[in-house]
Amino acid sequence: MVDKVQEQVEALRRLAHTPLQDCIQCGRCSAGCPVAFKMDLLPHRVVWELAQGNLETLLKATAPWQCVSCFACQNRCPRGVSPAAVMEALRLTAIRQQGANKYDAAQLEHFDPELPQQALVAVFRKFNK
Amino acid sequence: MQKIGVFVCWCGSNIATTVDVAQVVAAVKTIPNVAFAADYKYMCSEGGQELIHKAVQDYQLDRIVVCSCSPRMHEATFRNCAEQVGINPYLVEIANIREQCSWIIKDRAQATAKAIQLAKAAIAKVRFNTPLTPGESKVVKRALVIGGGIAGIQAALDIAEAGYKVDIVERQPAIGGRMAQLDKTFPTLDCSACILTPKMMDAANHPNIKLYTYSEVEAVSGFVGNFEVKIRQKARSVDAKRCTGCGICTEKCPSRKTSSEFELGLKTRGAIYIPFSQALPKVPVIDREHCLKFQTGKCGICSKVCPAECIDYTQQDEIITEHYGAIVAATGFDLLPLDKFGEYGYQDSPDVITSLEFERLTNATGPTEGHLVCPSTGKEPKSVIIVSCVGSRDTSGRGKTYCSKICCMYNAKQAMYIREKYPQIDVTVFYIDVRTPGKAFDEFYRRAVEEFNVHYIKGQVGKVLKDARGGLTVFASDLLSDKHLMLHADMVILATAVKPAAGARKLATMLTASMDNDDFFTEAHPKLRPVESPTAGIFLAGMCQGPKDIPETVSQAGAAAVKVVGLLAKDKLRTNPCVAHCQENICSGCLACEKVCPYGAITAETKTVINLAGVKEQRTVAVVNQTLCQGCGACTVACPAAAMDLKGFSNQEILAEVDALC
Amino acid sequence: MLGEKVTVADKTAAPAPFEPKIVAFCCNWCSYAGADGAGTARKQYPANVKIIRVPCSCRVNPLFILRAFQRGADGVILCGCHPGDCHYMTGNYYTRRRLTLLMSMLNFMGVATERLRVEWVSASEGARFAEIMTSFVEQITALGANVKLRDLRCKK
Amino acid sequence: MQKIAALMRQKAQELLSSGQVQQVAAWRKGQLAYDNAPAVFTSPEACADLVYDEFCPANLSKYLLAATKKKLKTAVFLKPCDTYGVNQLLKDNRVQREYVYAIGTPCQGMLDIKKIRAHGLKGITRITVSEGVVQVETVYGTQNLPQRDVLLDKCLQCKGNAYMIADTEIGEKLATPEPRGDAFAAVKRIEALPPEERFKFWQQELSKCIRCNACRDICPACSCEQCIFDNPAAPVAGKAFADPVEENMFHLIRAYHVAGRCVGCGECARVCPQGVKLGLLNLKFMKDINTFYGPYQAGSDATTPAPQVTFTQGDVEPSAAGQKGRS
Repeated sequence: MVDKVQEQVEALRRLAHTPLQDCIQCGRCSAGCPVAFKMDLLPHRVVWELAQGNLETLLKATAPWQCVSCFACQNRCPRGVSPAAVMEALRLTAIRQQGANKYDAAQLEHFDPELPQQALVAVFRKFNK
Repeated sequence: MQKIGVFVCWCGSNIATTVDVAQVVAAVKTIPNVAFAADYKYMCSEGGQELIHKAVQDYQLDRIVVCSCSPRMHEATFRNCAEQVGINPYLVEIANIREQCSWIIKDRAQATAKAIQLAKAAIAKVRFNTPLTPGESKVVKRALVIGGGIAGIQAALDIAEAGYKVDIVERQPAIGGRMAQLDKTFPTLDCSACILTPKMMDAANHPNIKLYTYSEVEAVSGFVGNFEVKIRQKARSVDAKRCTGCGICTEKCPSRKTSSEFELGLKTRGAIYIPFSQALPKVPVIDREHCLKFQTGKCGICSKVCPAECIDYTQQDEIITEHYGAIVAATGFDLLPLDKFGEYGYQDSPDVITSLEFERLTNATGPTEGHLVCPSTGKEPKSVIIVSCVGSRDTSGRGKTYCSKICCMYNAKQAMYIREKYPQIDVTVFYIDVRTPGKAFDEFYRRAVEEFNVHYIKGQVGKVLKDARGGLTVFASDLLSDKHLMLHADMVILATAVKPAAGARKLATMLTASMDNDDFFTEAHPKLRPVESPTAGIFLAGMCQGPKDIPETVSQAGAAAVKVVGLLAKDKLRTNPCVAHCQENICSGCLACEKVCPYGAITAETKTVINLAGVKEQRTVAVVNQTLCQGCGACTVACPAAAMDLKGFSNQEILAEVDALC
Repeated sequence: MLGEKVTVADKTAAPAPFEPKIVAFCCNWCSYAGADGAGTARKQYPANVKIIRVPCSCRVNPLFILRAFQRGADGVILCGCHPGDCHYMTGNYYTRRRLTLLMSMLNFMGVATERLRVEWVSASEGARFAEIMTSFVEQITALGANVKLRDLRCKK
Repeated sequence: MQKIAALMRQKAQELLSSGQVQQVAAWRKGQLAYDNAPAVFTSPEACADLVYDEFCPANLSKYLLAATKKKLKTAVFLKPCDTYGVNQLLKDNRVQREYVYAIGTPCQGMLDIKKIRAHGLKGITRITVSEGVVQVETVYGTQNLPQRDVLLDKCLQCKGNAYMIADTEIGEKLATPEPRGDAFAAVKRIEALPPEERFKFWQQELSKCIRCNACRDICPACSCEQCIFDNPAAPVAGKAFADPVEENMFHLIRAYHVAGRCVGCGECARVCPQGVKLGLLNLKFMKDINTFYGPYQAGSDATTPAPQVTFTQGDVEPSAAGQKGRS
């Protein structure tokens, strides 16, 4: 179980690809974030929690969905860290996990045969990772 | 036959842990001419040196190789050691098996193999070493201090007090530097001018000190003990000898639009001006760019009103050439320009100011006579926000990677004097960390919080905007309560990163002193020689070497002064005998060497030489002045015939190393 | 020499991995101090690099470099102060011209110019010194042994 | 050309008989119609042997080296391209100006006997040039060849008819051959080859070398009191004629040593008995110097310092030179 969490944390870090350990927790990202007032987990915390490996806190957070990817945090960061990249990593992870194996090929018969083939491919692409 | 002694140092565990010293000893013992080899725990210790002495006597050694730390560390030690037993110090070679071997390699077998090879290279070189004798050069008993801030003033005073002549070159019209701009100083909150002015007076009046203000160093040549420096004394357009400093000219000058450098643009000044009221020398200077007389030919009011008739529009820059035994660089600092930090609104709002500008705003001699008002409205602010680390600790490329060191303390200081004088003003400091190590420093910061109710918030400011009411909206974060803040402020003070003064790099190049990537002068050793530049005869004081506060600057200036005095106390210096020399019978006299010599040490002489055929002939050959030559070796490569060689680093010596390593 | 033992022992075993010989000429004031700095900071770099101390990069005669190659060096790197920072004011400016011409000529003669590198390393750049040496050793390892400039008679 | 030769003889005789100079460096008639050799004349009478025609390619500037050593005031006939060599020797302090009397001598391009013979001509008795046509008289008859086809290689890179140094001039300047396109075309062709082929090319070229040192002896830039290759204590490899690497080293080092000094007279390649394309190495350095440090022509005067003893703060980095056409 622990390994599984660790694995997911590592996957997140790989996705984010930003030097988390360089963060000095100055808070400039959160201070300059135009949507910080809406966030449950401020950008500096998002970076901190990922550095600490607190997966649960991160996955529960709605902040990634408030983030507008304006990259102000990344621009202002004095250490070259990108909280925006962490936000994006969290979004990607959520998208990839949400429908994990939700549809498999065996369920295909329940689909409307009239459904365009392109839509089918898109559904598999999105939900069959 | 040569008898070489090889001594392998353990350096405690520093070398011995990764290098098998016994194996090194065994390996070098098999090399021809190695008459003795041994290892020892600390070669640099008394015991180690005794071992060398004893081995030299027992085995009649005539050359020594020490496998130890960097020659930059202990070459001198072992050379002295050799000299004591009658071996010429230049018959000693060091194999650097610590910094370049045991410390960079973890694998013991690899490190041992490399150590053996380095030892072999040193042995190969030492075979070709020749005894060298240092020459002597005289010491000019006069020092130069570049920069007339507190660092330069203190260094000059200490040197002068020790009885040596010292000149201060200051590019501004008056000495005083940054400290003269400050209102109060931490951690005692005493008035900066009150403690600086007496020192300025002392420097200006000291019989051993000569001030060159409004002057810049133009060129430096020579070397330790005898630098030749060209100083450009810019035309003041005022006869300093006759001027009484009455200041009538500055009052009557009709041009009033130039922003005052000393007041950091918060005030204007005339074209003829004295930078500040306590300026020394109290002699005005005409800023020719803004003077009507110089620009249009019409005006000349200052000349008419001057009771001492000392205005001289025809004055020219003067180049003064002077010789010095030692030079102190004390060029101080500037603030980082904030053009890359648009989010703080420094360019947009006059109420966003730097900490240095704030010092002027609260200074009784400043533009507001010490009343703290917002520059935009002239009204007293209700709330002030101080932002720390603006441009410091920044690895993103926008700012400086280092901590500017003084900001945390002056933030507390400034917050305190706002709260002390104006208890109704709310002061908030945003910080990443509060770094206050130092005597009575942390207590000082805590007083700001505990006694003066300054709000300290761990977090940073992300954006400063002008708001509709004419104030400032500040977006910030509070990391401890995990909140995003939107605050109102009337004034924002930016604790801006410090950087070495403009022109420091140019000066370093003239002095051939090295600098780090941030343009701070590097010290000869970060711990053991912190006030000396690696270039002999150049010493460092104050901010030009790294961020530091006033007490540290003063201590460093004192330390640099002692080093200068120690140098000037000598009548002669031993010169480096590793200099170029010309084999005259091969020299064709093409003088390519002369053209690349940076010291003018090579001259053409028509001489009678015995040519290769054994016949006497008269011809032009290159001759090296052994005192002027500093031993760079540029000439040796310029010479196509290899007639020019460098003692101590001869072609044969270097090639012996190449051959031993390949 | 240690290397000799390996070659003898390895006649029957699998060939030893290629360990390039790298000679680094370092000026006393910047680069050699930078190398010391790398050591002081315990920055690791391959043991293949052997440093020769010279007063200034301008002391390094291109002939030294050619000799090193001829004797079997697989790579030669010359380090000096950054241009403008020379302890002797102008030395590295001459070095830069001399080595530019040499590099260009080696290239013209079809000799791998990657075997020769010039880097400016200041006394404060210990970490960078280690990085440069590491990357140079990697580069030379990838290139393999120097055969074009090597004089086979010099083989020990 | 005969008119010029007559003027030269007259000038030489005048100079010698008036005692203005103690010797005259010029060319002497050889045994055949095309093997004139450099010669030093010390009396007016001897000057009867002085010749000048299209077979006087030798650059006489290096004779001034010995003249300076012997302190003999020497008149020297210099074709326009030869004058560069004199300036270079003056710059290198190898020749003292006071011992030189430089006589600018017109030239319309020197001929290459090998190229003439390559047309199948044998038993040559006389060769004359007029209006771009070379008339070759042989025992079997006469044949005309276009002059451009039989010019020496070095004349195809003619620098023009201006004298860089001359105390006096003989006759009127002649029209020199139009230089053939880009002087560096041959260098560029090799640069464009893949590295392996460049290496092979030079191995092949340089392995022809027999170390006769003719290139070194003729070169006005190679004027050292003692050549580094002759000095046992000197730090060079490449002293022996023993191994291809030694040849590479010798020619590389020689080219490096004359870089910035080489006036591009092309004599090294002309005198090479093995036909090694030595000029290419020198041209490469010239091209690099021009590209990296601005146009420079060694020998155009006796004062401008060579590019290797000057610098600018913005010079290109060595890595820039190694990068193009990596090998």
